[in-house]
Amino acid sequence: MNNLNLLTIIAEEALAPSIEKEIVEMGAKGYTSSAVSGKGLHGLRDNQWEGENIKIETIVSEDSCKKILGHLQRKYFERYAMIAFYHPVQVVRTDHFL
Amino acid sequence: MNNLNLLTIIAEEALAPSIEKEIVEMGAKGYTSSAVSGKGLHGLRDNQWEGENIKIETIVSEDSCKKILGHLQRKYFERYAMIAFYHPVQVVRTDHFL
Amino acid sequence: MNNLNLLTIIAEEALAPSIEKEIVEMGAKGYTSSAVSGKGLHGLRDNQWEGENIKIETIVSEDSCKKILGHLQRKYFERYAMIAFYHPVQVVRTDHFL
Amino acid sequence: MLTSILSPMVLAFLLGIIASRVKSDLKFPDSLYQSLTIYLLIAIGIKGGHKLSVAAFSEVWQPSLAAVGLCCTIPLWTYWLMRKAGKFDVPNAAALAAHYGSVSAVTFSAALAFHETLKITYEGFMPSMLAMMEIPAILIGISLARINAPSITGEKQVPLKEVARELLAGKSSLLLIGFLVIGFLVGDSGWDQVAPLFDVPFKGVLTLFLLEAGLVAGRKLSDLKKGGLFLIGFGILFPILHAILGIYLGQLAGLSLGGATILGVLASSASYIAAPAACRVALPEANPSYYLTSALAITFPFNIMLGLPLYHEIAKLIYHIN
Amino acid sequence: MLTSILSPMVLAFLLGIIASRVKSDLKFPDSLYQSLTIYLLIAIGIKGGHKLSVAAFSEVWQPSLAAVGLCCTIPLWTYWLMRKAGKFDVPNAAALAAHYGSVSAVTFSAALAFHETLKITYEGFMPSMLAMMEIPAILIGISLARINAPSITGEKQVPLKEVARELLAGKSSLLLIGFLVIGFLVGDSGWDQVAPLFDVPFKGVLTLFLLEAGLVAGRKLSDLKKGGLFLIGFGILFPILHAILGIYLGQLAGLSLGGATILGVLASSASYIAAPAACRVALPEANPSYYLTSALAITFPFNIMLGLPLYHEIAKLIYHIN
Amino acid sequence: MLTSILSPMVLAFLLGIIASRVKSDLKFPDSLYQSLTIYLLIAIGIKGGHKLSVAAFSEVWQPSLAAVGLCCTIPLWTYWLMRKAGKFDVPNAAALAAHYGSVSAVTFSAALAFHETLKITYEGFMPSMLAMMEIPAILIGISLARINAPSITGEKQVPLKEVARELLAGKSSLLLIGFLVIGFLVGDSGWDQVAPLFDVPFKGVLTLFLLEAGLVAGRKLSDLKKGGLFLIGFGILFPILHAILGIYLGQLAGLSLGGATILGVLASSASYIAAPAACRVALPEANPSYYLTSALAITFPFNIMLGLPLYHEIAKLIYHIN
Ligand SMILES: Nc1ncnc2c1ncn2[C@@H]1O[C@H](COP(=O)(O)O)[C@@H](O)[C@H]1O
Ligand SMILES: Nc1ncnc2c1ncn2[C@@H]1O[C@H](COP(=O)(O)O)[C@@H](O)[C@H]1O
Ligand SMILES: Nc1ncnc2c1ncn2[C@@H]1O[C@H](COP(=O)(O)O)[C@@H](O)[C@H]1O
Ligand code: NA
Ligand code: NA
Ligand code: NA
Repeated sequence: MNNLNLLTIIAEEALAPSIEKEIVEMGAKGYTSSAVSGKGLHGLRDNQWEGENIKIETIVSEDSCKKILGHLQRKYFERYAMIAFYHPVQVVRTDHFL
Repeated sequence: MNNLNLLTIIAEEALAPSIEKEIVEMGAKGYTSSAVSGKGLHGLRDNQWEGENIKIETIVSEDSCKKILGHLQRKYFERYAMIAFYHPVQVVRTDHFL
Repeated sequence: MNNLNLLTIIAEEALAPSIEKEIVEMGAKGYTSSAVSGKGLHGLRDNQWEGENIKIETIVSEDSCKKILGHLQRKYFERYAMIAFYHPVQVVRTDHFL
Repeated sequence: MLTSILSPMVLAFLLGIIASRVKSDLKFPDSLYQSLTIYLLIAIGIKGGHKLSVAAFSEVWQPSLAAVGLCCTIPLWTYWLMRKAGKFDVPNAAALAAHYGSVSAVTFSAALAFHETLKITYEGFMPSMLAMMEIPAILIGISLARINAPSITGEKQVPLKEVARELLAGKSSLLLIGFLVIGFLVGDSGWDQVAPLFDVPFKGVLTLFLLEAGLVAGRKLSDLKKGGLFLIGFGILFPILHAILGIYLGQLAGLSLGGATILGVLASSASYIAAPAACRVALPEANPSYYLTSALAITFPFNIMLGLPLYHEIAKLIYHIN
Repeated sequence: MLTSILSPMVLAFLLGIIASRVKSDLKFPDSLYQSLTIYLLIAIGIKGGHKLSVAAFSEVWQPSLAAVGLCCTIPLWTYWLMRKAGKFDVPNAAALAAHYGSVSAVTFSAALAFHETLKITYEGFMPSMLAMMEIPAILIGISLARINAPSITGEKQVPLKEVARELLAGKSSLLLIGFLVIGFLVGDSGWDQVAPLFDVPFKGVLTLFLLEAGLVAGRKLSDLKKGGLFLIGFGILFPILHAILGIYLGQLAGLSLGGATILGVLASSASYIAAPAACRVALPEANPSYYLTSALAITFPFNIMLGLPLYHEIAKLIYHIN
Repeated sequence: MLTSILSPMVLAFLLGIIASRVKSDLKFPDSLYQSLTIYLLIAIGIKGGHKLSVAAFSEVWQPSLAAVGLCCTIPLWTYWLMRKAGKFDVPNAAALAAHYGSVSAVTFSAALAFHETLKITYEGFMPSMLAMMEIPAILIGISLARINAPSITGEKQVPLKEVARELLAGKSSLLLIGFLVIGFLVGDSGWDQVAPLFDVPFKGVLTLFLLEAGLVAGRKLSDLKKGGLFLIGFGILFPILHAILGIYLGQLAGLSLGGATILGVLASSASYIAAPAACRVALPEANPSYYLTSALAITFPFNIMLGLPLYHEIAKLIYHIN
């Protein structure tokens, strides 16, 4: 059967267009984005001069989740200010997301 | 005993006032809203001309959660750009939410 | 072994600087913040005149999570418009958060 | 002609289109767009009200009749044509009717700027026509959908009374009408207090807004195929038709050449602030890539670039001026 | 009288109230509100500083004493009255004391506009009074709460020194005082560089801000009952009392009729930018629907609509002018 | 000298630094920062284009050569120095080269304001120099990193062609170049339509922007130690060197004293809008607390406060004027 995960990606805002494009290519049926600020290993990211972050949330099947995470790790993780995490969620219309 | 869910609703921003009113009527003790953009079956929603989305999060009991989801499905789901999902959360003061 | 929680704090925006400082002191390796509006026991908080809320999300170990929650309860909870909740999440690079 | 194409507003709009075609990262923050909208509506309203206060009722009532007549009838034949010729389903035909019956405050402003550049006088109370013409057509469009597809019922359906209330209380009509009244009441001394903000830099702000409009229109261009040739033809020919009608009625109503042309522009313009917002809520079944694309990516660019000078020529013919 | 009611600012405020009563979707983006606040504070400060630079110290020191005297004593009797007559608990009484002892930059601006419309001169350095009167009362109010309810202790309590620092470094006093100094230093050439932005369109921006203020005030109206008749009476009578006191002291301090009236307006006005922000952090037990409702939904509307002309008449009496 | 330090712009910048040092809660909303940036770029571009339209090609081509020459060579020796003397790794050296080779629109604006205050004439087409000098250096800097550290490969690496496209389509060059063209095309009548927004209040908006710049610069000061003495020395001495070079080349290219000084300012200024954005994406390994700190917290303040008057004196020497 088909468990759905809510995968959350928080990354340097300039990466939003490419990440959004890629997760859709990897099976996400949609995503929700919002501008956030934050702090992490790359320091404080809370103003437009130094750049802020984008938070991209997507509800995806476990397979797509794995696939997307693998891709992000290969392409972005070691170079960019970025984190990703996921957890299972219950949705209303499963087919909407598959 | 009383498990609490974090119910997240992402919908056409124009629906915010009515949805917020209704979830409170159906037992939510509060909610948190933020403006988001996104993409889904109804296409890209990332500018004010075509309209963007509202993300409404509410911590509710399992019963209220079911009740609210049922209502949303009846009233909005088939007609509007909208999704909803939930998962259990641990809170600090359970009574705050019941 | 080391389970990670996503701890979410929603509070009066004016508290953001101190809360962000304190959660880092208590072991959080980072956090993500965004401006939100909302409604709760302290009434509607959806405009700059009456003040709005900040949503602070941090991925922390279970110990830090407990520690932070304890601190928040002692220092803020009974006096300020504020809630906090958490749930376990899967991350990509666990060490990033410890 | 060239003066209108080479105006900063039109060029800013073109630059916006180019920017979105070359995938520029240029983006107006949402709140800037909202602030510019608030500014434009207030500026149009308060200036129109100020001008209205010095106009005689006798000059105003006939043009008003013409204006209301236009915005109540346009949606009817638009709906009919969309159903018959366009083969659109009820909601989409109704949404298009609502959009083309209603008016565009920005096209209107561009028309004022166009006339001022050419030093052609027009009746100062034209903004009150804009205010009158915004809402009726939207209500008619939505009613058409209700009458012809009473399927959806119960709590699902937003009651028409509620829709009407929301439209009247809606941002655009509230600011437009509200500041028409304010402009009407404050007199010269009041007007002089706000003119430095709401009048002097107006064309500059309009240029800024058109840059943003271009950014969105440019993205919608890719939706044109979805709409198809019919939509393109409709989005150009119908505005011309409505413009001629408007100019003609304007003349009957005793408007000057400039005033009649502007009434024509109002008739030809399609709403993309009030109407889309209303349709998203009351006609969610209608597909934005039809009504928004045709209003914003076809009719709007056509009107501000080619329409204005064209309608001006037509007006000169109707007024037997050469 | 009518001139002040029919000013664009007052009418915009009324429109805002109406908009929120008819549940309009009109909403100012947060960042527009913040931007307007920044603009107003800078504009008031830099103009005041520029005027101050051409004033003699001898004219300024006495009014300054009067101003400080007012904002340090008003919170005392306000607190006392709230506790005794209003039966409010310590935090709420203290919060109200802080709000009414402090001042409203927007009411102040409306007062300047009012006087300019009536062509009544006033001392150009009045903005420095505004700057002086903002913070002390808030500190006094919060101290009153600390003294009378020392219950909450330990890390829970924000130290008063910290509160003071936050207030001085706080947006409103920092911009106000900072640009007072800047305006003082830049001289005429510097002033001419910024006047086109910070002076010329000022009244227009104020109109915009008052529209937003009306939107919020309109929503607070429904909280009035919570406050009850006492709060309404207090929110109207006390400002009048403070205004008379301010005008009287202003005359003693050698201010002109206009200057004294404006000092009266400062005394009567209640803060709703600096004070609420400070109270939310330092007096969270105080209930905003008391202090914010009375400051924003009672005193503020009363002052800008009826207060200004009333205080002007009172000033004329005190100055034996008719 | 004093006139430039005591200008509202410089003082606002200082106030911003103070505000962030005293941990003020004053913060510009992101969208205000973005809106101000859009405004400044449009205003600089359209005015420059308008001036360009009245300039003869013969005056323009030589200064253009000088400008391009400067922004293509500066990154080379900057990179070299950073590697050798600064002991920076490849990405950081390349990022610094990109920033100092490129230009700062705000420093440029401050230079124009400085000259206008001192009533010194300069060539009106200088903004086109600004537009030309923005991108090449960034591309060169990034290429230097690619050539000297080809390690990262495959999909991880953003192709240089893509970087170039993103830079050209990037907000700042698109608005700058786009409105240069628009200003060039619209002629006097078009210019008169937008001047009230894009010219008259320009210095005021610049003041606002510099307040925000100060807020960020003040926070970066604490990163100075990370950069170390070398970075501070570099951030001051190199701009002076580049300024002298720019002024000298400007004279060779036949620019007036004012024009040459402004070319010097362009050469000495470091980009902190286009370059940081590009580096974050194309050179993520480079550490912002090096390039942003030196550009924003060292070079920028030095240039607008001491650099401008200094370069003006240097120019007078070179032009044998006293
Ligand atoms: N432990 C954390 N909890 C929540 N968000 C984090 C955490 N660490 C990093 N982030 C977010 O991810 C962004 C990039 O992280 P980093 O690469 O560690 O700088 C930060 O700016 C934060 O927004
Ligand atoms: N798979 C998904 N993951 C996250 N958000 C989604 C997803 N699908 C849709 N959404 C959000 O829900 C909104 C409406 O969805 P839709 O009705 O599919 O257009 C979209 O604009 C997104 O913001
Ligand atoms: N049940 C809830 N679900 C989601 N968010 C809540 C809930 N209750 C309160 N909040 C958020 O927490 C803030 C403070 O809550 P309160 O202290 O109850 O006023 C509110 O303004 C909301 O943003
Ligand atoms: Na129309
Ligand atoms: Na007061
Ligand atoms: Na440079």
